[in-house]
Amino acid sequence: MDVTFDFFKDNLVVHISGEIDHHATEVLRTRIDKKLISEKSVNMILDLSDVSFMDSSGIGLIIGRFKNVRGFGGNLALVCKDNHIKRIVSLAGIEKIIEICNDIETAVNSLKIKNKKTAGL
Amino acid sequence: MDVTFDFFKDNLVVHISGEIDHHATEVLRTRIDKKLISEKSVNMILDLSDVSFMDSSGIGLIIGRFKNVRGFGGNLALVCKDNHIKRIVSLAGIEKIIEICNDIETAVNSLKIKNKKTAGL
Amino acid sequence: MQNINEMSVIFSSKSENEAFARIVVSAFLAQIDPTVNELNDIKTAVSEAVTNSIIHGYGNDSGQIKMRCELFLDAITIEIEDSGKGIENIVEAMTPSFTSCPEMERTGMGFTVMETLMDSLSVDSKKGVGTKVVMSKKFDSLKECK
Amino acid sequence: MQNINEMSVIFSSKSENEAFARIVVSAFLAQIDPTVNELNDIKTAVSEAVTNSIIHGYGNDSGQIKMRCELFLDAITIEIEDSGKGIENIVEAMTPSFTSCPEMERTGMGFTVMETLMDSLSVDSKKGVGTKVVMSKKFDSLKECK
Ligand SMILES: Nc1ncnc2c1ncn2[C@@H]1O[C@H](COP(=O)(O)OP(=O)(O)O)[C@@H](O)[C@H]1O
Ligand SMILES: Nc1ncnc2c1ncn2[C@@H]1O[C@H](COP(=O)(O)OP(=O)(O)O)[C@@H](O)[C@H]1O
Repeated sequence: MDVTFDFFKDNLVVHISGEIDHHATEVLRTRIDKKLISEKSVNMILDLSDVSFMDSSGIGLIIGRFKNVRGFGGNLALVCKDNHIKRIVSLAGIEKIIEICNDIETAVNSLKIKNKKTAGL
Repeated sequence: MDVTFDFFKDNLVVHISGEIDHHATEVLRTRIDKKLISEKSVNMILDLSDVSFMDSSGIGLIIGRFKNVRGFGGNLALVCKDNHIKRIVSLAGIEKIIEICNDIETAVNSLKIKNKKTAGL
Repeated sequence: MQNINEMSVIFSSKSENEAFARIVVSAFLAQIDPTVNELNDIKTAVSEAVTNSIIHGYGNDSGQIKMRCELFLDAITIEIEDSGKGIENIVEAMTPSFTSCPEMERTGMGFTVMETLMDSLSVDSKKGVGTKVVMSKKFDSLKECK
Repeated sequence: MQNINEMSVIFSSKSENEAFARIVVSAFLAQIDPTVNELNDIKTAVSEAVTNSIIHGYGNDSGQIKMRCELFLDAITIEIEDSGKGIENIVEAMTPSFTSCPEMERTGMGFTVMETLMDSLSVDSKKGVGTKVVMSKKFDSLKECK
């Protein structure tokens, strides 16, 4: 498991690769939250394109980051193409509250719209 | 594990790929011996370039094929680059009776010389 | 029905061993060559059950987890057992979204994932004694080859 | 010395399980990230011992093989045990090139390979009861990191 960060149009993009299980989430959580606090970005994109395995620990990781980002007044979007991971994510009904996109461009656009709604525009 | 055959200047070349353990040798032995009997080639080159694992069952496989080929009046050469496999092979002192070559060209040449010697030339 | 292969493995309740358990079950299945989807489903269900034994069964204690696999011509049965603190109310525990550890970011979806990805799931547990999860899955991909 | 992880696995004496045993030991070692050479040596030694239990211990009978691994900060200990026919003369059996099965193209190099690739090897066996091989290896690659 590895995590790297970059920015795309003011959104903090978190690229996770490898396997997301309970063991991995303990490290992932700490590193992502630290980054979120140090950068003053309000929006986060969790890029799961290079995740090869995920169980329900990943659901907790996603929902936990969603709550944190919302706490800062921002929004979260997921980038995920793998069908197995999509299935795990949808079991928890995540797609009702978090947009699941095929690529980062789409995620950026969806966050733009969400932020406008949140701001009441 | 997989085995394929071709010919190179009248030498039967046996390409083995994957893992050579006791489980694999049972199939390998049958397939190689059947081919040796059906083709009337006297010389065999065992190409281990694509072997990813070998234990002492592989030593038995090599010595067994060597005996069969000698029984037909031919000779055998090995092609092997991997250091771990070379080490296993040399533990049994195989290099004293069978030439271990880095590529098929070299194996062909070494068999040419061996055959001349065997024929008393 | 007679199984075609079986194995059992005992390992410590360390979170590193979640990945270990997944590789062991994959290696055991290699001989029958399941589809990628089938293998993913089984690995995920194993990961859920082993994680539960580690975090809920043993918590901060250390203990042993046993995984037993039986392979049949077209199916696998997997038992995952701990001697941890056990489950008091199994029906409640198996309810989607029920978790006793929300502060650990658990979502209560573990049993739901196991139930969805496998063909059968049964949970046997006794407070203070331990928990045993038995799951099985048919390989649709292998049905025709019989 | 306290181990940092341990596991044991029991599997049937089927030749498919030679590969299974190698993957299990590799997966168990993944957490300490040994060198390719160290991993190859250990996989090969495990393959030799497991093969011996299958072909010499049980022969045409079927039985169970137990592999136990203990991981320390800089070393691993592996026990491989069968309840097969046992070895009458261990010294003779361990002599390089001694084999009771030349007709199976065995070369009597199994114990020699285990001895060469591992740092220690001990064999305990009783006719009619079974055989237990205990091997250990230090990871030179990890010595500095301690
Ligand atoms: N092996 C176990 N030992 C003790 N309690 C368990 C075990 N497995 C599950 N539980 C209980 O059942 C609840 C639901 O489990 P699960 O559906 O996997 O969700 P989660 O792991 O997210 O809590 C857990 O929160 C825990 O209270
Ligand atoms: N687990 C075992 N059970 C019974 N006999 C064994 C066992 N392991 C080894 N032996 C005996 O020791 C001999 C030497 O073993 P080894 O050096 O591994 O060579 P090989 O497997 O090529 O015969 C075997 O031929 C067999 O007679």
